[in-house]
Amino acid sequence: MAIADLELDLDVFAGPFDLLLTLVLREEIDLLEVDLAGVVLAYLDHLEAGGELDLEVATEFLVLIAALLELKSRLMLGSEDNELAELEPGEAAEELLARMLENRRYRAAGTHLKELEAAERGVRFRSAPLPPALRRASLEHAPTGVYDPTLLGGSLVGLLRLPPVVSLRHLVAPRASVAERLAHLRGLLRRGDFGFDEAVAGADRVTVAVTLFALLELYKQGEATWTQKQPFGEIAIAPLDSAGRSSLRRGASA
Amino acid sequence: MNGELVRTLETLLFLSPEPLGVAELADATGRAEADVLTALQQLEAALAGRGVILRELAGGYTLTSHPAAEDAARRLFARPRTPPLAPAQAETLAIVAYLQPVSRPEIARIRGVNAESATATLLERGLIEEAGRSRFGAVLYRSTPLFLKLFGLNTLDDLPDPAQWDPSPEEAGELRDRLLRAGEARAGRAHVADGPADPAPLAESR
Amino acid sequence: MNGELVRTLETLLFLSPEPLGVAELADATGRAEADVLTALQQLEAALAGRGVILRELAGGYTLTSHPAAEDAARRLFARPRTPPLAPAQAETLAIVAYLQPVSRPEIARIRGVNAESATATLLERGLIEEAGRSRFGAVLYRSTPLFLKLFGLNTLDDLPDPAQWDPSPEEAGELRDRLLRAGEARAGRAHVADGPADPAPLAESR
Repeated sequence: MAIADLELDLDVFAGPFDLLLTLVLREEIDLLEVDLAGVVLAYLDHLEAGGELDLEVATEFLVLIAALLELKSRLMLGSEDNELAELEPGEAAEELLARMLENRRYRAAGTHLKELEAAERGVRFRSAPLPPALRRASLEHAPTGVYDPTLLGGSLVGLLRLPPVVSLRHLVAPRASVAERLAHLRGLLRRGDFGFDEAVAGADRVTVAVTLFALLELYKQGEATWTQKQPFGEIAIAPLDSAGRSSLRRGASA
Repeated sequence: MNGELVRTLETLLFLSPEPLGVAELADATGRAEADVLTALQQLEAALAGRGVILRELAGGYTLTSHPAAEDAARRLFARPRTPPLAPAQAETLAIVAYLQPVSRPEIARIRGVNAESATATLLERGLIEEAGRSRFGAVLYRSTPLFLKLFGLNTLDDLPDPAQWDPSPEEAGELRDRLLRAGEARAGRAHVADGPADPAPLAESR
Repeated sequence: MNGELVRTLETLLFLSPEPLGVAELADATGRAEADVLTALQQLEAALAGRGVILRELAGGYTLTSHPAAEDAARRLFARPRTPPLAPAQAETLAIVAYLQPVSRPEIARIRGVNAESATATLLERGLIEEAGRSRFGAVLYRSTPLFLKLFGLNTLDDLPDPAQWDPSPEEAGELRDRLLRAGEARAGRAHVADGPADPAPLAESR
């Protein structure tokens, strides 16, 4: 089985793995909402169900899932969370602990709500309309001016508002293709080493993601290698020669 | 035993907005029609002195309110209820007030989401009413005199001019067309979060 | 006599699509609230063993079906019931119910993941609604009376204190230690990696 055909059944998505990738890259599914552990479990289930451990497929899976995890963790650590990185380990642990406890509390509260919901499963309400004789609210007993007419004007104006940002993104998204990004990276590789940030300078989120995939492809083909000294640090990219040697060594530059 | 059948029949009749036939009741309870008939008689007897009555109408059996409570019911329901309008209700009411007559599919297209429950609430509270049918057979709605009174308006011309808050006054076109365009633009992205579903709601409502 | 009040109350509750408060019932029947409360207790007792149940939900009294008839109801009313909430939706609903009014960014911060599709589903099902905007312009959400009604609650105060699900001080201490160790390990590794160019983590994984 090709990894693309791995069938997934997640909260936000059901279908083959490659469709999930496509939708994530087009930002039609928010990666933040994708349960990546669920993807890993689906793959393990597939292996358990008698699928042979094909090393080629397993490698491809590892590379793809690692890229997704990296991308997702970048997205999760928005700019405000960078404060966390600057805290002393002790302070950071306290801050993380507070967040974990809060998260845990409402996760448990959610479980409780599901129990309440289940307990009410067999309860129904009558939905019949009032008999016509009772239905008409009488005009003379009605109070005058309990509602403010500007409420209506305001509601209508809200409905006139177009969502400009989102529709633009949809037009832009398909423009970043892996092929185009591959060509871009190969162009840079011909000149020697470069940083990932340089390769995606000024690019939008989709393009950054697609570039990362293109980079994985180059890595797989043995055309380039990359190093990253610390999580979320700069990624240094270097061409590999035909013997598979990197030029990243000290002093080597084109 | 039979007490259980009587109880189940009472629940089904309580829930159903329409009269239910003996055959339907027999189907739902998995019992013979003769058993159902006997149980219905027992139910009728058990309801003596209670607030609801078992009636046999053309279409079958139904529970109705006891006429003795009519005065109290009139006092309870005749007074207009005026709780604050939820945003969905305010939006739906605004669409009806400004564009009337307007059909439910149009309301759904403008809001970008289904308008069923908001429309039902506004109908029930007497703020809007049906106004015939469109060329395509959809029910049309308009506002009521009660609506004018509750909003302190003499006529519909007293509705505030939305132009004073217009977010994009340079946009050309009739209010109705602009609302429909904006609604479709909003609905166009509403479906993506649920995965590769197609934009069915829009297509259906047309 | 009181039997008449009990019967009238049953009729009113049977007719009303929404739960009714004691004050409304007292108004409609022209009786004191204390009398109404006593009569409601009598009605509840009288309904024992019948097909409907008197419940106190969403701040008022309402009649519901008896769950014993659920199988028959399912066979009779073909329309499928809404599926149970997914865990992400239940968690989002809990955050709104406990912290309302609360904005979507706040929900996302607590959950650690984006809350867009869960919020949209809850809005569509009428379990939460918009409640104005925060100082920073984010839409705020609150729970609806329908939420209380469908989850068997009378008021939000019926929700248990969420602190009961917090871990014990020992468990919390253990978590803190683990986080601290992880933080130190990471800081240490980052320090080492600052040395002269060494194969970095990614290169190692080949």
